[in-house]
Amino acid sequence: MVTAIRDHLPVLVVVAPLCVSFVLPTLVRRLRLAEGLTTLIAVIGLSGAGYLASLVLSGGGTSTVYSMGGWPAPWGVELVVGSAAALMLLTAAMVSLPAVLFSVNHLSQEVGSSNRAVWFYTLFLLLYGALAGMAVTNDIFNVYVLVEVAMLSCCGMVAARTDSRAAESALTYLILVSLGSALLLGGIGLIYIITGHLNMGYASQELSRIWQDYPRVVRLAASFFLVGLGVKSALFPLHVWLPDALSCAPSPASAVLSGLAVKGYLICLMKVLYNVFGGSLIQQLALDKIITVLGMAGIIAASLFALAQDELKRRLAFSTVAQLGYALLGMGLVNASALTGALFYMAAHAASTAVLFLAAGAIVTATGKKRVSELAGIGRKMPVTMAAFTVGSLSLAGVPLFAGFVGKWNLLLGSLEAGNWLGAAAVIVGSVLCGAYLFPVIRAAYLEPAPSDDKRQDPGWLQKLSMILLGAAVIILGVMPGPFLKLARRAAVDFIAVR
Amino acid sequence: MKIRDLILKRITTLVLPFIQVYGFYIIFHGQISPGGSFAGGIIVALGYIAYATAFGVDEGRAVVPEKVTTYAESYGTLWYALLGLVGIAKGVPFLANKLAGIDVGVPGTISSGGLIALLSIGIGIKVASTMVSLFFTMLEEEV
Amino acid sequence: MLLNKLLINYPYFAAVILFAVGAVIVLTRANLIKKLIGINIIESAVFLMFAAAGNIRGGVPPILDQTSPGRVYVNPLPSALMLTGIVVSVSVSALALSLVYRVYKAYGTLDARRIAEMKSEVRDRW
Amino acid sequence: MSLVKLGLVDYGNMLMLFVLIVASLTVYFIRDLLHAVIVYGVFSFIMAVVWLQMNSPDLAITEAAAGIITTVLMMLVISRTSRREE
Amino acid sequence: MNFRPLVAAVVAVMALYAMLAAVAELPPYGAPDNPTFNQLAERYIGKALEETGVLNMVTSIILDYRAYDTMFETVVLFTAALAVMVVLRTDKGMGG
Repeated sequence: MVTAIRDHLPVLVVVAPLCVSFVLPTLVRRLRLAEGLTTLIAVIGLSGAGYLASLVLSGGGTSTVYSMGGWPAPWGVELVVGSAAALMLLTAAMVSLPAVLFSVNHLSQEVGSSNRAVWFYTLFLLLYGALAGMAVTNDIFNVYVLVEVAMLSCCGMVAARTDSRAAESALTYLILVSLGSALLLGGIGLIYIITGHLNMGYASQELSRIWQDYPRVVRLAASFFLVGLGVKSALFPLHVWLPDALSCAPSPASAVLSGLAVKGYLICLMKVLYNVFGGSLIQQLALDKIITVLGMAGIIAASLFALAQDELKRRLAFSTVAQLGYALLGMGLVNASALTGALFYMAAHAASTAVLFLAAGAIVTATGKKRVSELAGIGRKMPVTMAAFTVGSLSLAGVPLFAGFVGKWNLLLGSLEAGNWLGAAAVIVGSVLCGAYLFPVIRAAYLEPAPSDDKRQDPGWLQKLSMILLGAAVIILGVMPGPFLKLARRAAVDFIAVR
Repeated sequence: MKIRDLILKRITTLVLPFIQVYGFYIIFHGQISPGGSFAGGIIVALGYIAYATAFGVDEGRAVVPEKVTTYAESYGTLWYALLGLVGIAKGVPFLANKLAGIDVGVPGTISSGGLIALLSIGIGIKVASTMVSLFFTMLEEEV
Repeated sequence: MLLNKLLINYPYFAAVILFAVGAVIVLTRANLIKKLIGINIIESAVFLMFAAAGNIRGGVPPILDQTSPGRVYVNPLPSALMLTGIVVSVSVSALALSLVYRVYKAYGTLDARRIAEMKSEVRDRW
Repeated sequence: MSLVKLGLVDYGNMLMLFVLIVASLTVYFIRDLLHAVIVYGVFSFIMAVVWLQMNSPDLAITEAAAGIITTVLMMLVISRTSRREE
Repeated sequence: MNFRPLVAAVVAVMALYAMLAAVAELPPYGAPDNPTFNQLAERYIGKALEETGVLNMVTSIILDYRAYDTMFETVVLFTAALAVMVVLRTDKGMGG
């Protein structure tokens, strides 16, 4: 039994949340049971991901291959659990569990009724299953299907609040993102037509052999993938949907959307670029230059936009766009250190931004204040919330001993290694700007006197627990990044090693 | 009752059985002929939708209550995952069919393909109920 | 030269034209329903490209006929993939239509530009 | 041309593809949304015919069914919102 | 002076040209020796009956060789149905 579970763990981490989510809609009258099941599956997911990560770590970096249905690679769908997959799974589980805990007892007032809360949990689990699937899959068409599941569930979660702006921003999101998925499918189609394969490894081999025969097709396919997945993961010039969607969604949804969903698409982009096209082909097509420039532009421009925002959640949303720029920058500098930095930073940013959004959600729920300028003195009234917020901000600003620093340090090393001084400068300037837009919130919260109305207080214990868990995760990632950094480094080496 | 309504209802009741039979035919013959569970499921759902359009929402809901569609959707999807777990129970990968020692039957009959027949019935019911529930949700919501 | 090659690859050519028309509809028409139709057209164009990739001239549909061996069957894989794609496009349209309905109830119009104006007014009032 | 002599051009298929493009352009120009949706229904039906010509009957039958359900849902929404494009 | 429509038109024409040029480069339509007719298609066509017991090869792919994708296809439908419920069932009175 135990060996059976261990052998089939790659598929069980994907299917278990889905199976639970299938049952949830029949339990609309029993919110407690639904919440319990969701929490249970989040805990199981975390332990499963941890076990897989420990297996990968102790296995010395070899990837486990799981052939779905027993059909070997080019014919069937293949799952590969390597370091990147383990890192992504662990990140997803690490952020999902606190997000679920935050929602318990709290969600039905945010989305309107207990029925809607149950449907929200279902969508959440579907998103989690899709993200786990994205982490382990090694088949480009499977990537497309999973991306669609994630996109529809995100859209439902954004529209979960009953106000009109939620529906409008969800519609904008859906229209833009379905354009993106059409482009993604077009890219898959072009790759399939010229290589005849859907499996990433086989397509990559075939592509390296024949790409000179179809240079324009390869270019077009690469740009389709970049734009299609870029719209979905809100890369800089294509981020227009993100601020509205994140500020309208319920807070657990915005935490997961900003922390995990966009990361899932980014991992898919990374897999496609490195596992299908391969590092050398990226450089020959000059894609790496484009990606690097986009990343740097994203870091600087989105940070400047964030400075101009007064609404807290919108400021955090632009911060998300800026931080995604780091991951893109690392993806573009084709070397191991930069990729390590990008991968680790994605995990670190997932935890940090989730804690920021949850804290912002708690503040909005407690006070009804959405603007940064109205948060004076809140640090003394809501100590746990603001402490979590501070930890998240310090991490994003790249202060040592917090998670973000490790990622940024590796990125810095990577850009110096690639001889890209501009990239290094962008990393540093971006961190300074990040401090500039996040620290005023903290200063206002702690140093300015509170107005006289005294009904603000910390949320319930589950919400506090979830923020404490995420804050602890941020600090642990910063103080002893060992296993995570090891996974990230191995994943980076694996990505680079594909041709 | 207006004469137009009467004609519409008579014709709907006349055509409906054929639409349903055709839908189920397509679902069951997915292994032999073109079509399959998805197309068949939509055709079955279209039959109900035609019925509900001709006779009104309440009459349509009386035939397919909301509970039925919800349960069919949920358990139809779960059915697929559970059939996948058969493979794991037999010690072979998820969603294995012949490898799991399942008899694939005589080719050309509607029970051929081992798990494939079961899977397509599940998907057909699931798709039909999803389409019906989508239609009714959009027909009777009050925002 | 280009035109000659496009004539050989005419389904792909048609797919590109359809893709472009769909994209123009989505990006320039303000009406939300039109945008949804545009998205559906774009997706159909991509499906067309896939389906054309599987075809062989003189082939027969991929339904095995045991009585007459030696037939050339077309590639069944693109068809199978696009079945999934069609389901996805139906799902996306359904969700988008329900969102359109809610947006209409909230703003009283289907025009994306007017909705954007109203939204910015709302934000200014905050 | 030589292509035609080689039998590489399938006129029926080309005609259908041409009709598809015309239908999509019609959607662009038409003002009445109900008519646009009907034209979309025709579009998806022609698409099914194209796929039948391309030897994928499974795809054709599914597209026909999916096109009908999409059209029905769109008409439902139009009947409850507005029919004119402003 | 509003340059936006002009820029959009130029970008659109460039994108269209890029797509057409790429599409012209693709393997000829309908030729039996295209890259897509490789070992995948051979096995799906030649062995489907023996390995899955199904005459319709498309069915054998969607429900056996690539059944994992089809599972997610049903999940997509399920997700869409739920999201529609979330979007449209906004009445507060239900449940409790």
